[in-house]
Amino acid sequence: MNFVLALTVGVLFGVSTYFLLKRSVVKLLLGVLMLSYGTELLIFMMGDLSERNMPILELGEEPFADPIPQALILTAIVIGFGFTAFTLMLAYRFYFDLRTEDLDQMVEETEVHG
Amino acid sequence: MFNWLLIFGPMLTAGTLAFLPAHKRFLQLTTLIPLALFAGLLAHAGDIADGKTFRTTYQWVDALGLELSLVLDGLSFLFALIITGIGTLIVFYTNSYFQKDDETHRFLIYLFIFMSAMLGIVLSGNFLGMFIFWELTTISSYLLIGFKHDYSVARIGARQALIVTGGGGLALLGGIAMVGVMSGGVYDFAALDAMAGELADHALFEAALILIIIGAFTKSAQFPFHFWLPGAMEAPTPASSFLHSATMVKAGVYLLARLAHTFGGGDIWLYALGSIGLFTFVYGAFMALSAYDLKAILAHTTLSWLGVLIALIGINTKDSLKAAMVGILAHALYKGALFLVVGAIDYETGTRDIRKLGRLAGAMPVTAVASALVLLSMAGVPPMLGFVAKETLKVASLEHVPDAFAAVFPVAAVVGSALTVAAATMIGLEIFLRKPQHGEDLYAHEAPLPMWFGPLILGGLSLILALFLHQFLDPIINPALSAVYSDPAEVELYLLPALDDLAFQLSLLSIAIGVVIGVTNRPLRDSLQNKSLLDPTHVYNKIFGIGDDKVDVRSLLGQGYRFVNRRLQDGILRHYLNYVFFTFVLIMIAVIIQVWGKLKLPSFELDEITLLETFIAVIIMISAVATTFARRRLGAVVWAGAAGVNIALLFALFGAPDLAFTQLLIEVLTLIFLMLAFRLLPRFMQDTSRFTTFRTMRDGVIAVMVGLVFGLLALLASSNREAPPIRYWFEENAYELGQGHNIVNVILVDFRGLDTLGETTVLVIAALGVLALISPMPLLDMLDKHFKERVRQQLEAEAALEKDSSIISHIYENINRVLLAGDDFRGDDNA
Amino acid sequence: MDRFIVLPLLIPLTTAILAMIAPGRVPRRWVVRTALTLNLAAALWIFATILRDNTVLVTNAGAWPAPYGITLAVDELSALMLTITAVLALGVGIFGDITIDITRERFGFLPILNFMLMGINLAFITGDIFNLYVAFEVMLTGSFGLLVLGDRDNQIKGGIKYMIINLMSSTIFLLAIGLTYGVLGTLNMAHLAERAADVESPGILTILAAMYLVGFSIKAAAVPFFFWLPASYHTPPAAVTAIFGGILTKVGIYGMLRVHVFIFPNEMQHLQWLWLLMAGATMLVGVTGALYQREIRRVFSFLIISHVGYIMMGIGFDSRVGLAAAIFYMAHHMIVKTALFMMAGILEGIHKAKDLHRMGGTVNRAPVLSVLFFIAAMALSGIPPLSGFFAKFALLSAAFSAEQYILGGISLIVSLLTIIAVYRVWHEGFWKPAVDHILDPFIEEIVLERLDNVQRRLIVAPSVVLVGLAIGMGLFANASYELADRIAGQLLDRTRYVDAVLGDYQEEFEAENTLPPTFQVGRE
Amino acid sequence: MRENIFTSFTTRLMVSFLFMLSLYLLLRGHNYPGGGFIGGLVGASGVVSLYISRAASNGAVTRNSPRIRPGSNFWGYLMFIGITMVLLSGMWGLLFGNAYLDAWWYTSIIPGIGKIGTPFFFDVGVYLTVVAVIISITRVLANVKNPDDIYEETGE
Repeated sequence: MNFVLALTVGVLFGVSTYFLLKRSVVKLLLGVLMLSYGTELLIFMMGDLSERNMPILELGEEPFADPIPQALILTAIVIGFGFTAFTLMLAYRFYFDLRTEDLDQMVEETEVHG
Repeated sequence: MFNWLLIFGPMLTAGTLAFLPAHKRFLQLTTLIPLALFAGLLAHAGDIADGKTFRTTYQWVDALGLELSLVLDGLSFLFALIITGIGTLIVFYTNSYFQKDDETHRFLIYLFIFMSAMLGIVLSGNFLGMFIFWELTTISSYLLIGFKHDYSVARIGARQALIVTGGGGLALLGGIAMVGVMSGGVYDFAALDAMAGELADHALFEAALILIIIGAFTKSAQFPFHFWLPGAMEAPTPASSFLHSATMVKAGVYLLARLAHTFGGGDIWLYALGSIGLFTFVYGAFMALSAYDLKAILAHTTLSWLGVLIALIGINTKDSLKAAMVGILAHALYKGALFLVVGAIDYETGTRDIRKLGRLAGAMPVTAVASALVLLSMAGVPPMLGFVAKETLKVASLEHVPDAFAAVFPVAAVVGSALTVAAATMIGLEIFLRKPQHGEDLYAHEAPLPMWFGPLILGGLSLILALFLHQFLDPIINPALSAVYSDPAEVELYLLPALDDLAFQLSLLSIAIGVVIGVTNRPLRDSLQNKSLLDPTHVYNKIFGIGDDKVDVRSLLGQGYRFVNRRLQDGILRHYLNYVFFTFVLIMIAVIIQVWGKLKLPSFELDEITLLETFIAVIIMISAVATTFARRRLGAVVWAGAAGVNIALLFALFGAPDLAFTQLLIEVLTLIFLMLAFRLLPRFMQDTSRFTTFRTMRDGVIAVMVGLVFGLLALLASSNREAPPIRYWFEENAYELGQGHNIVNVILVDFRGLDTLGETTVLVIAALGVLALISPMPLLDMLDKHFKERVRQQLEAEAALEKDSSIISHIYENINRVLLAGDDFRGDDNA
Repeated sequence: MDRFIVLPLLIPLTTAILAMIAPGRVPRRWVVRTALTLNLAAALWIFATILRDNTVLVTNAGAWPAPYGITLAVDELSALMLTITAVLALGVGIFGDITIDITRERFGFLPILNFMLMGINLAFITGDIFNLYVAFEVMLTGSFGLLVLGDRDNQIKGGIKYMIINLMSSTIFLLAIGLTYGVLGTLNMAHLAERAADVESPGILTILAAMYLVGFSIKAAAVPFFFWLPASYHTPPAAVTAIFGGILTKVGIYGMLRVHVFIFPNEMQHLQWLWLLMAGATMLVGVTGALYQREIRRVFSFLIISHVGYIMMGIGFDSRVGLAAAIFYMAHHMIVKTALFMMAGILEGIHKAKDLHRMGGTVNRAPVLSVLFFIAAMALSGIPPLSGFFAKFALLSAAFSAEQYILGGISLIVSLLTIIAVYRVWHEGFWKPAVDHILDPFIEEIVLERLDNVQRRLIVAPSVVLVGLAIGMGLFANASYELADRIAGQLLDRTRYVDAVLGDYQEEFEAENTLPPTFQVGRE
Repeated sequence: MRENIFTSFTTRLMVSFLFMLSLYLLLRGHNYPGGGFIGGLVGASGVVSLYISRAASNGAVTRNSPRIRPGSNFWGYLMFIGITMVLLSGMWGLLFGNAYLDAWWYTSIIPGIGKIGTPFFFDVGVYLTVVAVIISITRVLANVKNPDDIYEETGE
């Protein structure tokens, strides 16, 4: 199963990278979204995937799925969600201020004088 | 104790002055400080002459081998005498040089800091400790050169001096660090001298030596680092006199003299010091004849004489070192005085242009007498101290000179001396005797007492010391020589040699040539026209490219700056991300290749693959890839959502119900947020530039590489499990200790509660950040009207392009219209 | 008493919450000032305790035994970082609550500042690698908030770059943690260090270490991951830049020290080429970019990068000398850079301009500030006898001892270029005669005219203290260098930390899968 | 546009249902899938859907921007209460126990919830914070206008 999931992880990260390298601020948002998918899946792979009973003592029985990556991913998802919301607002402000979604317009003023 | 006083006396004076008002009374009193130190030194003269040394030590940083050890031996004594003695006259002089009290005040603060730093250099018995004072002289001289910082010339001069001497200081620091590596962290001069043999065998020896020599050369203005010294002539005259003739520029000479016994054995020492020194000797003296500015003339003669001192130390024989010691003293006396004279003339006439000055002997008789004395000394005419110096120089150039310099040295000595004589003749003639070359005679009268007092004293000393050689000079020179030569060295100085002595004949020859050149200086100078030959300033500009306000972007550093700021930091996010991703991929691939042999490689087993999960994974992949092909935002979001939902499904299948729930809910909320945001955002941008295909290809390649690397990492990590996970403890104890059946939840709220605390905080901060982002919307009025009009037209054109009849497009249009209309609903929560 | 090492986490969090609901400007200020003072007191207490008892303070959050729960552990390095951070936070807090404009303060400057401080402190005290990630995220979100607060155009521009590139860093760091759990099966740093020491196929650890290195390098703004820093640091108000410039990149460095020196010490030799390559490039690129900047804060932003290169070089030598030098340099740089950024803010306020071209004549207008700036600039460019010199020399010695002559040479050249860049600011801003210029209507920096005399003194006071610290670090270089050396030794030794954290934990537990040893927790 | 009674009713019903569901998920979270985060997300999505339905039915642009000062409104206070609960639930352990976040449990079992202890309050704090944060963000996102509209309104 690892090979399949690793391939999936690779595809997710590839797509995310592709989006992040675009000029459009909207595509940047999609890139951020995809990035969190890839991350979640990759960490999830670090548990033992052959043991897949729900880690709930009353309902399931051993071998449980590894609960630690699950807890880590939960934390990461929520943090990522906060980031996404923030990025959304940032993108809106970007569009509001610069009236463009072209990220290439963000040139920094570093003139050499003289 | 007295050692400490020498260093901290001036320092404390500076500190106290800084908190005192700029009142003449305090300022004039400060003359007593260096005078007292000078007297104190003289009180030690007897002991020093007997070969005693005084040593005090304070451990500063043990781990770095840095101690503040102050050693007063013959060499230090000679220099300390010069510093405090001339320092006294300079401070006295300064009090009438500036028009305003607060200028004097500020100047004296800098000057005392400098004086204490300079005393620190010559007293330090620890190489590293010496460097600290070395850098302090750089900084304080920077402040002094840039004293009149309202003028851009002063700032440029200060910056040049800072860069050259500061750069040299860093080279010296590198050398010191290497010495530390060679000696095992020992920096004490005496200890280093004791292990001179071991040091010379070390592989780093030559590198260290070269770095130290560079440091000394920059400070002592040797070719090709000399150009900062003429540039530093924007400093107030007392500073020029003190720093640029008597003390700071001699720091390099001092350092080399101090190290002569330890490092002076090899070829590098001989050739570097000998050739550069001699070249600078001739070059400087020659350039002095081309300058218009009196101070520039003096600066060039100074670096010339420094050159010969360096060369003498490079030759490193007893005779040459003796000549160096006498030369240091003689030069300090006459050159310090000359600068002061120039200051007085400038003060009285308002110009330093040698072509405008003339016939001042009548107007300024005392100054003229003082000048005559020191000029005679400079020219090396008996019975002045300068003659003794020149004579010992000639002797040194003839005897025991290594073969390589046997022919060159005497010739250079004669030529250089002749040119020096020419310069002295020229100064005397042009200022005091002849008519001005341009314009009429200037109106002037005698300078105030503090301004002629110094030169007169120094001129008198030049005469008296020479006349009473054995009484005054020997007790100073001999201990110094012993300290340098590291043998009790008794040498005989003499004033008038026999006529058939070759050295004496050479001296006479050079005086004769010099006088001839000096008298005919005007045509020579007119033909040279103030131009600098072999001037490295343009190389400096090519490298650093900074005038004061303007930056030459074609210079080396300017190009580097442009490269970093235009090419790397170009403001375009995707370029940045390109670098980040690309480097990351490169690093990971390199590391994976590096350790490939040590890895357990994953094994592919077909029966592990389960159908349902694989199917879902394939859907995820298809959705993800489809996202990139979506032409509309909504399509892309739907595909992304599909991927997210399927990931949640995958979590559920692998026994992670909490995760699946959360992922699903977050997915929904994210989609809602995206929809809400899309209402506010433009449609996908059409990238119409010419490089689109290339860019897509490049992005694609990087994306594929990133994907491959992460996929590979996932595989490698899951096939290289090195230790059992700690999970079982949680399973055992979730109910017993955590009082809950849901292990994941117990981990979240209890076992790893701190993580949850952190992530909750992240959410709160994110909310605050979002609020902060919309808070003070800039006023719309501030936007330029035309700009807004143009943007709107562009948006309309884009909107027209977007219309098409696909179903997704309709949904999108609907939702978008709905959302666009929406606003907060009333009456529920906005209390 | 060990359990109170959690105070540096709780005090800023409580303060942030209180500042969120504080009913007005004056109470809010006093809440925050009091709290920052308390925070400093707590940090000093921790530092003093550790120095006195020569121990590692450990507490387990929730009283769950290590390595299962989250362990908080403070050793000398953490304590040093906590203390410096607390000093800087108090200084910038006072500087900030006076100089920040009313809009920014209403929209949460002080709460967000304290939230960020909480993240930073948590990063220093945590002994769990995933918790370190969480701490980084708290810090990052807080810094995003501060960065865009006030939302001027260029703040948004800088904010996007800052955000996205740092997101990469977080992601790579998080993935590395995930992989670490997969490989070593634990998250506790001490436990990781113990397990990493005896691993069968250590190749995978090298890969992990490289991932961590990239993640932290982005945070620390090393070349070629530095872009976010110069793009954003000049945009927010001076107070924000001061705290960013002093602390944020150093948290990345702290991560490097913890992970590479403490957990994966054996990987340093395999990755040394990468360390040194990056360090050299970082030093050079940073200082080259700083040379002729027009904006004073951009000069110092680029210099941060350059000095991060110095620190990385010290770590990369993989020797105690280098490590001690790096730690010394880090402490020095945090203090001096914060002071310089604050003074840059005041300078911008005096001249109503950000452009050096429009400044001038400060030596006559503000002599005290000028003297302070000059001393701080000297310290930054490594002029003795100030703090920077000893850091620089120790690094140089470390370079030559490690036979890395090229890097030693680069560090010397960079040092010269630093002098040029810094003194260009001095020339343009202070020495040059004052320039008449049209006041920038959009400049919203410190409005000095609105401040009363006490406030004017108060905004200079933090700089005075910090410059005093820099002088003190130099004059008492023996003590400060020995402290750095002690920290380095402790970091390299590791056994004390591991023993303190893991205590009587038995590794056999997992292997035999038996019940854990009994311990007292969770009273019924 | 008039308010659509049907959508209004259904959304209110849905919101009530989601709210109950979220409480249920919160309470049982310690033993079964659920907990503060999931409960909070469900609860928030209820209110969020209310926003969207209102947005759909209530066309007029009413205000330029919402009241947004943190702490000045209900959700702001909720956020404050939530994070304070999270913070305080560990204090007991710090002051009287072994360490910060050290858990304390009430001995008897409360029907429907199970055991009550400081982790439970912790979870409730998380729940409240999540709800408040998500709704605050949604309010902002739902209330800010499309820049195009703003530019049109200003009469350009």
